[in-house]
Amino acid sequence: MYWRLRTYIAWALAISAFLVFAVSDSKFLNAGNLYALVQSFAVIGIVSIGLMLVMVAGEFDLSVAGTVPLAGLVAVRVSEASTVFVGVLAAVVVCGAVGFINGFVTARFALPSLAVTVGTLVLTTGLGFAIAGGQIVTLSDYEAGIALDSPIAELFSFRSLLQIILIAVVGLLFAKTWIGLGIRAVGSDPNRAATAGISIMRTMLTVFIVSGLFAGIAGAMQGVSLAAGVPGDDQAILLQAVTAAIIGGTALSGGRGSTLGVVAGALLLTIVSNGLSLQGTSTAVIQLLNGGILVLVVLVNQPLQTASKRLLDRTILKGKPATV
Amino acid sequence: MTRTSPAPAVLTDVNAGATTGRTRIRALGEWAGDASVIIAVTTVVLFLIACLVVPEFATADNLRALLLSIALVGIAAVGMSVITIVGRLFSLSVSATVAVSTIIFAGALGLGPWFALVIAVAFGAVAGAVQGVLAGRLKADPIVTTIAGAAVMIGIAQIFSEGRTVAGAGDASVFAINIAGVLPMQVLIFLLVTGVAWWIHRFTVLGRKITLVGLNERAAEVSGLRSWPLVIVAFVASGALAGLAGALLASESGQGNLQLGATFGFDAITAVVVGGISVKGGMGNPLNAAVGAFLVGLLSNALVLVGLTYETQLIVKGVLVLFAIIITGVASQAKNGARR
Amino acid sequence: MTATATLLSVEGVNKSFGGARALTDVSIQFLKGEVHALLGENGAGKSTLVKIIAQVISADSGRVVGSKADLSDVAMVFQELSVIPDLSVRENVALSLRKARNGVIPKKAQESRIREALTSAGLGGIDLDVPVEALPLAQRQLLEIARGLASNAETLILDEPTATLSDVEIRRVHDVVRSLAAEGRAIVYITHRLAEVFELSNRITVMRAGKVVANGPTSDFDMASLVTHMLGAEHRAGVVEIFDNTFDPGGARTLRVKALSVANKFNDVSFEVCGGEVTALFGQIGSGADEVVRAIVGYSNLDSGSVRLDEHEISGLSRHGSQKAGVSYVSADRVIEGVFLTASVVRNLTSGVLPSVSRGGVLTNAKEIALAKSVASRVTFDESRVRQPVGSLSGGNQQKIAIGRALATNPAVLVLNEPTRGVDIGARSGIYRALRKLASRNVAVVVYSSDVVELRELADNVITMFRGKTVSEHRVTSVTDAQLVSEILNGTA
Amino acid sequence: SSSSTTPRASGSSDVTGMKVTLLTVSQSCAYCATHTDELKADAQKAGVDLTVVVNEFDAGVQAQQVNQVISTKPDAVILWAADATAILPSLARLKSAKIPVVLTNTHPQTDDTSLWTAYTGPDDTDYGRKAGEAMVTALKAKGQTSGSVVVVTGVPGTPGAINRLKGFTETLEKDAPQVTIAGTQNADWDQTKGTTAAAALLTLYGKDDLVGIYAEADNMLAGAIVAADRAGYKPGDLTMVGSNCSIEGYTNIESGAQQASVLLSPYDDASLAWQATLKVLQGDDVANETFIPPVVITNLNLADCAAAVDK
Ligand SMILES: Nc1ncnc2c1ncn2[C@@H]1O[C@H](COP(=O)(O)OP(=O)(O)OP(=O)(O)O)[C@@H](O)[C@H]1O
Ligand SMILES: Nc1ncnc2c1ncn2[C@@H]1O[C@H](COP(=O)(O)OP(=O)(O)OP(=O)(O)O)[C@@H](O)[C@H]1O
Ligand SMILES: [Mg+2]
Ligand SMILES: [Mg+2]
Repeated sequence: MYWRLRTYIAWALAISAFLVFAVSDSKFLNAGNLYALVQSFAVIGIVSIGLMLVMVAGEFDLSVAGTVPLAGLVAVRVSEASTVFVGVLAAVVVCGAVGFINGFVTARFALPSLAVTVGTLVLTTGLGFAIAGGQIVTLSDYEAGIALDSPIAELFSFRSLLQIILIAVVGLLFAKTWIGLGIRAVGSDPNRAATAGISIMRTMLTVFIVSGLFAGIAGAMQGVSLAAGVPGDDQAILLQAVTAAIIGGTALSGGRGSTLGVVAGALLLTIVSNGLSLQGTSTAVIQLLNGGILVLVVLVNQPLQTASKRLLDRTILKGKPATV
Repeated sequence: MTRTSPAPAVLTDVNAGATTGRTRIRALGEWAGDASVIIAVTTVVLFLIACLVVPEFATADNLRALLLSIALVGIAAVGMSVITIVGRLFSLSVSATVAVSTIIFAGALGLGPWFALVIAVAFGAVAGAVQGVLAGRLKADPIVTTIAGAAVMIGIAQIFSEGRTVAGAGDASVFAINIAGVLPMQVLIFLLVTGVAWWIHRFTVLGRKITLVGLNERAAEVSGLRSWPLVIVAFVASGALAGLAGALLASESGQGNLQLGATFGFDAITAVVVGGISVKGGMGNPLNAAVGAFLVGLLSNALVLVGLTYETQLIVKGVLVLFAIIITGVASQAKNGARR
Repeated sequence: MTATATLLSVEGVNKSFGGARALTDVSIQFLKGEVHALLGENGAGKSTLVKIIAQVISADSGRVVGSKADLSDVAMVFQELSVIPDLSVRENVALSLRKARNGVIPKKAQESRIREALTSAGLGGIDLDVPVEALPLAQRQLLEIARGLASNAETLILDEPTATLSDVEIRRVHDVVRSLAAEGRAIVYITHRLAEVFELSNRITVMRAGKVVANGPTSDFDMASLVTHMLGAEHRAGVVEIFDNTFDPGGARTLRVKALSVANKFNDVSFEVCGGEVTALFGQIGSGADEVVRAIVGYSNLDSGSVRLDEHEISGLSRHGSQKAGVSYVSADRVIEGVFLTASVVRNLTSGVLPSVSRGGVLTNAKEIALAKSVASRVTFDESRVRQPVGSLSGGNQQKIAIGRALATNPAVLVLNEPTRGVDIGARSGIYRALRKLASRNVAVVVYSSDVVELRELADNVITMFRGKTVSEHRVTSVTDAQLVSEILNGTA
Repeated sequence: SSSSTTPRASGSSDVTGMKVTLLTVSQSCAYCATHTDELKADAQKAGVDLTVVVNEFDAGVQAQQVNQVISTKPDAVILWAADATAILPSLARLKSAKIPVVLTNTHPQTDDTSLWTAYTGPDDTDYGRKAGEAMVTALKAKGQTSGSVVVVTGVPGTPGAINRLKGFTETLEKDAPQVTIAGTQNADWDQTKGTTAAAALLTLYGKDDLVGIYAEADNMLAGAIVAADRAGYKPGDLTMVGSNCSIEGYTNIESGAQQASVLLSPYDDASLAWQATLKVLQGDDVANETFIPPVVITNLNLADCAAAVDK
C-alpha cells in the first residue's frame, strides 16, 4: 500500500519535473533534446533496475561502480581486436562473472554483500587498469558507436531501445514470476524464505548476476558509443542508480521495490539534469536542487507511512474473519 | 531413506549460538564482535609477514608514512562506524564534509590554527546534527539524507568559494610536528580519537545505548530508550570527525578546496566494512574501523614496496579484501551455523 | 481407530548443535488418521525433531521414512512464524503451492485454493493483498496454518499452532485438525497447552532432554502423569502450586484508564488497577484488548481519553516517557522486540536501567552483574548463565529474560502482552510466581491474555473485551470460565 | 612574456546576440572555475549569449550534453573534453550537425584535425619537456649532474598523464643523461593521493641518490612536499618541480619548498579559446591549433604567475 504510494509519488515528481521544463524552456520538447534525455535515461535506468533487484533481495552491489567502466574497457579492447558484437559480448560475460562471484560468495559464506562487493569493486577497478595497461583505450572505428546511437523514430536509438526492452523484460519477470516473488521473500526475511523452500543461493546468484549483466551492458554499450574506455571507478553512476532506486521506493532493508517506481526515479533524475543543463544552470544550483528534491522525498516519507498505516488498519478491520 | 543435508545457509533457528565450551570465547568476542576479531588477527598476521618479507617495510620512516597515510581516513572511518553501529548504515556525506571543512579551516586559519580546527570541527558537527535530525527524529532514510546533505553542502560551498582554492592566511605547521620527535601529531590525534571512541563505546552508558539501538531498535524502545537522540549523536560524531579530518588535511598545505578528501567517504566505508563491523547495526566497535583502515593502508603500502604496478596492487588488494571477508564468514558460520 | 497405517516414521535420529546434544536416538511412528501430540518442556527437542522431518535441518544420524521418497507430502507449520512480512497474504499462501521449478505465477488458478485454505484456517474474509506485516500476530499464526493446509499434504506438522491464539481461534484450529485427521492424514501436534492435548489427540509422545520418555495412546495418560513425564519426578511439586491471592494494599499506586479510544482499534475503555493487583484484559483477536495494553505503554496515538498514574497524566507519553513515569512493558513478540538476541543476558537485563548500573555515565561492570544476578533469581533464571547470549537460550528462558528486563526497572506499573506464549508448564509457573511476587510489592500489573487457564493462575481481576469495547469486570474468583468465554465471544454473558 | 592577452575585436556588432554553448568539466576545481568565469565575462562584454553546461568529468554525461546542444543549434560550441578520446564520436556528431567547435584545454587523442574548427590550449608533451628543463636547470644550479628523480603522475592511461611524463623523460634523457627516473606512482591529480604516492616513492628510492621529484600538477606536488617533509627532508634537499602554477605551486615556490612550475594560466587558456570563438562567430579564418607557450616559473619570475592565481 505505502510502497505503491511511493511509486505514485516518484511518477508524480517525474511528471511534474517534465511539465515544469516543458513549460519553462521551449527547447526542452525538441526531439533532439528528448533523444538525449532518453539516451541518458536508458543508462541510468538499466543500472538502477539491476541494483534494485539486489536491494529487494536485501543486499547491495557496490561493484557496479567497478563493472560499468570495466565493461567499457573490455568492450573497446576486444572490439578493436575483433568485432563490436564480440566486444560487447565479452564485456557482458566478464561482468556476469563478477556478478556470479558476488552472489556465490555472499550466499555460500553468509556474508554481508556490502563487504563482498567492496572487494570485487577494488578487484574490478584493478582489472580495468590492467586492461588499460597505462595506455589510452580507444576504438579506432567510432562509426560503430555512432550507428549504435543513430536515432530511431527520432527519440530512440538501438542502444536505448535495447536497454529499455531489457528493463521491461526484467520488470515483467520480477512482477509476474516465482523468481520475483522469491527475491522479495528472501529480501524480506532470508531465514523464513529458506524455510518456505526458497533457495537463497539461487536467489543471490540471480540478482547479482542480473545486476552484473546490466551494469555490463550499460558500460559496454557506453564504451562502444564513446569509442573509448576509461579506467577507474565510476561512483557517479552507482550513486545515481541508488538514488533512483530509493526515490522509486526500493527499501534498503530489502523485500520491497517496484520496477515502475525505479523507472520513475531514474526518469526524475534524468529529466532534472537534462532540463537544468539545457538552461545552463550552474552546478551549485543543480546540487542544491538535487539536495532539495531528496530532502523532499525524505520528508514526505514519514507522514505518508503513517497515513497509509491508518488506511491499512481500516482495510484489515473490514476484512476481519467472519467468526468475530 | 536417509536424508541428505540441505545447504547450511538455511538453518533457521533463532537459538543459534555457541556451544557451552565456546561460551567464554563468545563472551570475550562480544565487545569486538566475532568477525572483527578475526580481521584484527588477520591484520596483525599480515603486518608481521610484511615486516619479515617486504624490504624497507619495517623501517621507522615507512611505518610513520603508513600511519600518516591512514590517520585522516581512519579518523573519518571511526566517525562513520558510529553511524553503522547505531544501525543507520553509512553516511554518504563524509567526503563533502571533509571538503567543506578544508575550506573553512583555510578560511579561518588567519585566526590561529587551533581556532580554525575548532571551527571546522564545529561545522562538521552542525552538518551532522542536521542530517541526524532528519535521519533520527524524522526517521528519514540515512542514505538518501546523506546524499542530499552532501549535495546541499557542496552546492553552498561552491557558491561561496566559487570553486576556488582558499589559501589560509596563517601557519598550520603545529599539526605537522612530531611528538617527542617520533609520533606525528596527526597519528597521535587519530590514536586518541580511536581510543576515546572505543572507550565511550565500550564503557559508557552512551556507548551501550548506541549499541542496543543498533542491535534491535524496537527492543530498545520497549526498554524505554529513545533512538533518535542517539542517531543524532552518531551523526554529530561522524560529522565532527569528518570536520576534524578535513581540518588536518587542510593543515598539510594550509589550503582548502572542494577537491580535497574526495576519496575519504568511500575509503571510510571500506574501512568500516573490512574492519568487520556489521552493517545490520550493533555489532562491532569504532576500533574495528580503525583496524579496517589500517589493514587497507597496510596492503596498499606493502604492495607498493613489493614493487607491484598500480593495477596489480589493486587486483591483489581486491583479492585480499575478499579473502579476509570470506575467512570472517567461514569462521563465524562455523561458530553459529546461521546466516549473518 | 480404523486406520493404522504408518504414514511417517522417525528411526534412531540423533542431532547435536556444536557440542550440545539436542536429540538422542529418537524413534516415533505417526499413523494415518491420528492426531499425535508431541510434548515436552522448552528445549526438549520437539522443534528440532520436526524440523528434521521437514528437511529444514539435517540429522546427524538416523532416518525419516515417509510414504513418498522425497517426503514431499509432509507440510509444516513452524513455531517461529515463517510467514514473510513484506509479502501479501496471497503471496504467502502461494509460496507453499510453488513447485520446485520456476515459472509464471498462475494467479487465477490459485485463487480458489488459496481462499479455501484461508477459510478453513478462519481467515475467510481477509483481503488477499494486505502485506502480512500489517496483520496482527494472531492472524499471522492463522495464515501460517493456512499455508500448511494449502499444500494438501498427507502429513501435517503443527509446531505450537495455538500459542498465539485465543480460545475461538483455538477451537477453529481444533476443528480443522480433527477433520484433517478424519480425512486420513497424520497430524503431528506440538503444544504447551496441556488441556487441548486430551481434547484433541489420539496419541502422545513426551520428550525430555532430547529423548523420548513416554509414548502411547492418549487414554494411557492423565494430567498428572503427563507433567511428571515432561518435567521429571523432581519437578513435580512446583507445578501444581496454587497462588495466594492475598496482598498488602497499603501505599499502593493506582493506574486509572478513562474513556480511552483509538480509532479502528477500541473505544471508550475504562478501568482501574491498584498496586498489588494483577488485572487481566481478556479478549480474542481483534477485540482490541492487546491494543489497550499497547496504548497504555505509549504505543498508540490516542484519539481520546486519559491514562493516569495516581495524579499524573501519562496518556500522551511516548514509550520512553511512560517508562520514565514508571510503566514497564513486556512485548508479545519476543524475537522482534522482546530481547536483544545477540547480546548477553546481563546486557539485556540492564538495558532499561543503565543509569543505575553506572556512575557519571560510565558503566560499572560489578553493578551490572549484581543487578543481572538479582533479577535472574527473581525470574528463576540460572544465575551462572548470565553471560551467555540470549539467543542461545531456549524459548522459555528467553521469555524470562524479557520479563526480567522489565522487572529490573522497578516499575510502578508492569504491562505484559501474552507473557507466557510458548512457554512450558514448568517455566510458566516460574513466571507466574515472579509476577505474583512483584504484585505483592505494590506493583500494578496489567496483562493481556487470551488463555483462560492463565487468568485463573495469574489474575485478580478480569476485564473482558469484545469488538473494541469492554464487556464487564470480574474478580477472577467469582466468575466461571464459561461466562468469561461467552463474554468475549458474544459481548454478553 | 607570460601573458598572451592581446587586444581583440570585442563588442563588434555582428556577434551580439549570437548563441554559444560552453561544455566544460567542472565548477568545483579552481582552474576550471576561473576558466569558465573568464569566458563568461568575455561573452558578456561581446554581447554573446553564453550557456555553460558542466559534466563533472563524466564523459558519458558529456556525450549526452553534446546531443542536447546539437538540438539547440548554437552558433558555436566551446568544448573542454572530459576525456580526450571519448569525445571523438561527439565531435563527429557536431561536425555532421555543422556546428563550429572550439576545443579548449584538452587536446583530443586523434590526428584527424578536421573534427574541430579550432583547438586552443596546452600541448602536454611540451609541458613535460619544460618541466624537464626546469628540473635539469635547478639541479645544475646545485651542481648535481647525476642522480635519480621520481615522478608523481595523474590518472594512468589519460593523455595528460602520459604525455607530460613522455616530454619530461625525453628532456631528461637529452639534457641530463646522468639523471634517471627511478620510479613513478600515480596520484590521480589528487593532493592527498600525492602525499601517499610520494611517501611510497621516498621509501622505495629515498635512500639512493634521489635528487628531485616531478609531479605532473602542483597540487600533487604540494602533497609530495608534505611527504618529503615527513620523511625528514629539508626544503631544498630535493628539487621539486610541478606544473600549472596553481595556487599551491605559487605558495610553495614563494616559500622555497618548490623550485619550479610550468605556467598554465586559466586566464590565457580561456582568453585564447575566446579569441578563436570570436573569429569563428565572425566568420574569420582561425588557426586549427593554437598552443599556449609553456613558461617555466621559478622564484625569479614568480610575479608572472601572480595573475594566474589571482594574487
Ligand atoms: N540452531 C541451533 N543451534 C544450537 N542449538 C540449538 C539450535 N536449535 C535448537 N538448539 C538447542 O536444541 C535444544 C532443543 O531445542 P528445540 O527448539 O527443539 O526445543 P523445543 O522442544 O522445540 O522447545 P520449545 O518448547 O521452547 O519450542 C535446545 O537446547 C536448543 O537450545
Ligand atoms: N544455540 C545453542 N548453542 C549452543 N549451546 C546451546 C544453545 N542453546 C542452548 N545451548 C546450551 O544447551 C543447554 C540446554 O539449553 P536449553 O536452552 O534447552 O536450556 P534449558 O535450561 O533446558 O531451558 P528451559 O528451562 O527453558 O527449558 C544449555 O547449557 C545451553 O547453554
Ligand atoms: Mg530445557
Ligand atoms: Mg519448539
